[in-house]
Amino acid sequence: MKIKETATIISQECLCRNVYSMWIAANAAEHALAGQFISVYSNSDARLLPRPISICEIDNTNKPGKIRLVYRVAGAGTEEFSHMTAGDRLDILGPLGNGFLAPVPDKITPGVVALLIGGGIGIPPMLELAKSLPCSVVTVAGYRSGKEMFLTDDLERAGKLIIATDDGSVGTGGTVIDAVGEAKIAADMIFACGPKPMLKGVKDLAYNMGIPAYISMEERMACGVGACLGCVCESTLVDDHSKVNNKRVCADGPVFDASEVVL
Amino acid sequence: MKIKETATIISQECLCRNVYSMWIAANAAEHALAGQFISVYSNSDARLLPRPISICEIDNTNKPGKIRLVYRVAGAGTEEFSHMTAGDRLDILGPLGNGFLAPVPDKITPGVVALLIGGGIGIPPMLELAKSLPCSVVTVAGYRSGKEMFLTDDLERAGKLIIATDDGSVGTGGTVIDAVGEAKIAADMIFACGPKPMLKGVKDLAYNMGIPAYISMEERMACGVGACLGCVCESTLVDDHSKVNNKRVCADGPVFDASEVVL
Amino acid sequence: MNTSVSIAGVEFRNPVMTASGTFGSGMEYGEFVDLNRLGAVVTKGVSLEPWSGNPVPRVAETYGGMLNAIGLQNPGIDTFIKRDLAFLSEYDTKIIVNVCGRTIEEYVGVVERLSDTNADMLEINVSCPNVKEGAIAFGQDPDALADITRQIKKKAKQPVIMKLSPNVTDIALMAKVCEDAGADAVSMINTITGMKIDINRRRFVLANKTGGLSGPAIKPVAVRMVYQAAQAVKIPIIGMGGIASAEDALEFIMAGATAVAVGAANFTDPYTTVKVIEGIGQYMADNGVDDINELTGCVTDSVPI
Amino acid sequence: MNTSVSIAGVEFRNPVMTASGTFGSGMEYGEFVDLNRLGAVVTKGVSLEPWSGNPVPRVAETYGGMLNAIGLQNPGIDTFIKRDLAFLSEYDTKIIVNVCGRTIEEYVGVVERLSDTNADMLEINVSCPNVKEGAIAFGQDPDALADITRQIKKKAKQPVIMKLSPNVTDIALMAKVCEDAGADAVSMINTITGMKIDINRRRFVLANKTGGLSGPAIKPVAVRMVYQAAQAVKIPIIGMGGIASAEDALEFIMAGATAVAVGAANFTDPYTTVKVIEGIGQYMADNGVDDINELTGCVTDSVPI
Ligand SMILES: Cc1cc2nc3c(=O)[nH]c(=O)nc-3n(C[C@H](O)[C@H](O)[C@H](O)COP(=O)(O)OP(=O)(O)OC[C@H]3O[C@@H](n4cnc5c(N)ncnc54)[C@H](O)[C@@H]3O)c2cc1C
Ligand SMILES: Cc1cc2nc3c(=O)[nH]c(=O)nc-3n(C[C@H](O)[C@H](O)[C@H](O)COP(=O)(O)OP(=O)(O)OC[C@H]3O[C@@H](n4cnc5c(N)ncnc54)[C@H](O)[C@@H]3O)c2cc1C
Ligand SMILES: Cc1cc2nc3c(=O)[nH]c(=O)nc-3n(C[C@H](O)[C@H](O)[C@H](O)COP(=O)(O)O)c2cc1C
Ligand SMILES: Cc1cc2nc3c(=O)[nH]c(=O)nc-3n(C[C@H](O)[C@H](O)[C@H](O)COP(=O)(O)O)c2cc1C
Ligand code: FES
Ligand code: FES
Repeated sequence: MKIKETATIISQECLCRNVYSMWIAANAAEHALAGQFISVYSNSDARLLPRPISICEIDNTNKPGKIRLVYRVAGAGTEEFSHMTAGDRLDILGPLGNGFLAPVPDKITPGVVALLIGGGIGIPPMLELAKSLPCSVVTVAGYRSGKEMFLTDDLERAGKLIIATDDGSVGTGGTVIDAVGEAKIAADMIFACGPKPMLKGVKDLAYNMGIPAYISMEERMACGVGACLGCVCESTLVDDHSKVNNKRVCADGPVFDASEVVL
Repeated sequence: MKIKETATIISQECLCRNVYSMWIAANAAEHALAGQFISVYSNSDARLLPRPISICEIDNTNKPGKIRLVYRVAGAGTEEFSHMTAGDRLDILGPLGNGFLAPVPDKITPGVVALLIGGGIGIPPMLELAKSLPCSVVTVAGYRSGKEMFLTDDLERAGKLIIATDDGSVGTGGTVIDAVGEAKIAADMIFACGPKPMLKGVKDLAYNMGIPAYISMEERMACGVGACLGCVCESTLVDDHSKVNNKRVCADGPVFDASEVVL
Repeated sequence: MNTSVSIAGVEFRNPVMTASGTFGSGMEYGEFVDLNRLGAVVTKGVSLEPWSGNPVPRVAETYGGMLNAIGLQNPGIDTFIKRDLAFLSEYDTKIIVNVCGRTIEEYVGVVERLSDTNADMLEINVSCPNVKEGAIAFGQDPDALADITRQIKKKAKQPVIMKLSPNVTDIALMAKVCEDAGADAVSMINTITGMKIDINRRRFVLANKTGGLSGPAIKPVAVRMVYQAAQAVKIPIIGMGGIASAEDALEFIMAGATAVAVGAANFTDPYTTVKVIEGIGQYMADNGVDDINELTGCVTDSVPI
Repeated sequence: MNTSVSIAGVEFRNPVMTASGTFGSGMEYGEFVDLNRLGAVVTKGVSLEPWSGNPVPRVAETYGGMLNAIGLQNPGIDTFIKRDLAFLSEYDTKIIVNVCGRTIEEYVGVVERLSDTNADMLEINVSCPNVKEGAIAFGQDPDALADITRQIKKKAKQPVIMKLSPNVTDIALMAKVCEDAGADAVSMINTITGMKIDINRRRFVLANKTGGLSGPAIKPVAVRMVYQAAQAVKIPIIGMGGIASAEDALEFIMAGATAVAVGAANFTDPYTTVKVIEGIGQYMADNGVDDINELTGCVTDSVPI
């Protein structure tokens, strides 16, 4: 169930340059799933559209539950969020979209191996997924450099973690795809989130491995709920809802079977 | 010297229903005079024009000095101000306009009697004036009713105070003009601020008493500094600056010799 | 207290509608608001065949507003009737179908396909700034506007609302042209053409370069146009452009609108439509207004402070 | 690093000017900013005789912007030359005089009186939405616009900028008409006609009913118009409409403006002009831009996320 509500910030910390982690108390936590996202509203009356941020962790120990958002400062809205502190209030809408498991045709059994690939600010949604998957998890996380790493401890606690850095300062020097090759990982399925070139690489990798890949897409949004048709991505086949080769990232995604979308 | 600065709220209290008193710390205090006003900016990015608020008291004991603003909640901007508390920050521009003494041709000597007339939310600027005048001061303050009075203690400390209420619950029942008649006040000059009908009454009163009246005018403003010509009032003679029968309330006023403006 | 309004014989529970393209066909926002409470659901523009719309990015935020260049993506009239109209007919609200096309024939084709459906009214979008052919070309030329209005009126079984573009020199003239050509009502404003540039990449933010500006930023322009149109025509006006509160809606009504629509504000707050409805009721109660229709066009001269 | 730009042979220290009517003749804001740092001071519109302007209220706040209906109050050309031009000539900045009138003869009269003054350029306001005669009537009709441009060019000793109204269907056409009639430059946009209603009093907020909308709210419309005009003409464009930061100014420049002007933002922050100048310098330094002129019209197609 999607709701608009005013969440309260429980804590905020800077994980590395320009990357922040925020825990918020919100009723949205109750129904939230890994791979879904939250539309976060600015407190400035100049900025009326929400910022979509993926759910990084969910904690329903108490009521209301808590949601963790990890984000990079990319512009005025995220800059504003980064200055907030515990006790501040934040309007949110969520949980939105379909989680990582929505496009997976069968129930995942304990025996399978899931390969999680996150690049840069696409890493955060992998954490809740790693924690919630009922099977073996190998996560490959790609960073620019060792100086700009975040969430590595959390990911390690949630499964096996392999790191790739562009500058080779930590782990495999190169892309996440390079790291998968180097580590010779055998997996039954891939879940991925990251920049488009990486997703393209993941799609090819999955094709070569003969396994499915479920990828989280990004696009500029207005409504976040499927009403405005602002956030479409191209689909390989005519989509059943739109009747054209377009799927709504917010409502039909953000996670898609990689074979269904054109990258 | 006018400056734009970020002031800090020292304290705020509600004086009576919808009327608030706010002390702010601001460099503008240093050059401020009774009858001048401050342009107060909203923190909402939707509201870009400032709200002009008269200076009610000035305190330059410390540096930066302090300014007191007393205002009525009239719309969204003043509503916003009323929710602020000590420590909050507020952008201001000031001090603006000319004080009450600017249009007075001669220096005021201790022997004269100044009659100060304030109606409703026109009362606040009378306080600093009463405190700063070097002569005898009689203040007549008009309120709607005894339940909606404010600043009476302060005004009493600063001189003789006569009260009029519309409903007769306190002091003279009727207008400030009625109260002046009832108290048979003899004065050498009048200073007044209040709604237009009251100012009209004051102008006539002064004419009948054969003394000058200096009145503070109100008009919607944009720049507050005399550049936009948004805030004019009609002048009896062609104005030297505008070359038409218009004076700028913000820059040529807000205080005018009553005989110079059409009410 | 009466909040119902009537446009060309169609009765609306209250004057608050959804603005076309911002509310889908009600399915998505039906999760947030009870569609039965709305005066009407105005659907996303529908054409004869499915349209793919423009490349992404299609939306951009601006100061107090947003740009969109969706390009009228829609599944085509067949799917629309089968799925969207069927969905809406489950609700006790009026249905206004927004119609688009590239040629007069396409517009008329859609209008004819809707003849024997449960659509209560048709809103003809001759003002979308985001498609190359059709649409705004009709809305910016008085002769073309008169012509398409007449052709549609000839075939339409439901009352016809012509949706006007603000990107014109004289909105009153355009409204008059529609009235003279037989339109039952006019709605305004569609979006104002705008542009945003990403100065760091030195690129247009929108793939389409330009998009339509909507949101609170444009409200003063929209209110002015409704007022000017109301001075020029007798047919009812549906006002929109930046409505986010009951106060905003009342401005349009006082300027001369019989009904209003909520657009981009749905994206900021999905409950906006219902809040506007409740706020109008509150204003009427507070001010002793017995009938909302008393307020239409009631604005008078300003008074000094 | 070069920040100077040239328009019709006049050299400006930097591309940042003041928008007419928002800065007086510089006296008032000279208390806040060093006028010597500005590219130019563009003065409030001046007519042959003193004008009283409109009744009050003349200004109103709107979401992210404001309405004004000053009605071109000004002291007339004689006082202007004696007082305002004399004041400005003490500064090392360019002077652009904004000219208004009710008839072509009045415009030409002002232009002639300015012939042997130190005014560097003339900006002809044919786009003020707040006066009944003259002004916008010229700015909304291509033939009238061509005619007044030609007549003024015949008599003007200084280069002529035609200031265009956004209240038109086709801004590119209006710019082209000016170019063809001999204008040396065009500036845009003047304000967009808008309205605000006080719903509690059920009255227009402005005595003039309508006013001109300016401020950040209108920026996307202004940027779009500058871009469209830049595609249509070769003469330089001075862009304005909602500029409050260097980022805003750079959007206009990338869209095709050679220079820009800061208007309503002065009211929100009197230091805006200087902040914009400094911010442009910072952007150029950060991005290795040697010459501001490289940025004019440099915008290219969008790229996906
Ligand atoms: C489904 C989804 C999940 C996301 N999850 C995360 C996350 O977990 N962590 C994170 O750091 N970022 C995430 N993003 C990207 C994030 O939404 C943008 O970085 C953010 O919106 C930028 O806002 P801004 O105001 O700082 O930037 P500005 O550029 O000032 O924003 C201007 C406008 O563009 C939109 N916008 C700008 N960049 C993007 C973008 N990349 N994607 C979508 N809209 C954009 C903004 O929402 C806003 O409406 C996600 C995006 C999507 C679509
Ligand atoms: C020189 C001067 C001194 C003033 N001193 C005081 C004072 O000491 N205490 C006090 O309570 N009020 C004072 N006022 C009135 C005060 O400025 C308005 O009540 C206030 O601006 C209302 O703002 P708002 O956002 O609450 O109302 P809104 O109606 O939401 O304001 C909308 C716009 O209209 C303007 N506006 C609305 N009413 C007025 C008004 N009466 N005068 C000028 N602008 C207005 C606002 O500034 C704003 O730009 C003074 C006005 C002037 C001109
Ligand atoms: C995302 C989006 C899509 C739109 N699609 C349509 C459309 O299909 N047909 C139409 O007539 N108007 C369309 N419009 C215009 C709106 O119906 C409305 O006229 C405009 O947005 C102004 O109202 P607002 O400021 O409340 O959004 C669209 C607007 C937006 C923001
Ligand atoms: C109070 C005010 C007065 C104005 N007076 C004039 C004028 O005299 N002549 C003119 O050409 N434009 C005038 N304008 C229009 C501005 O010069 C400018 O074109 C417009 O405000 C858009 O810019 P902005 O959004 O930065 O304010 C005026 C604008 C305002 C706000
Ligand atoms: S953001 Fe509106 S449909 Fe996805
Ligand atoms: S408010 Fe601008 S001149 Fe007074």
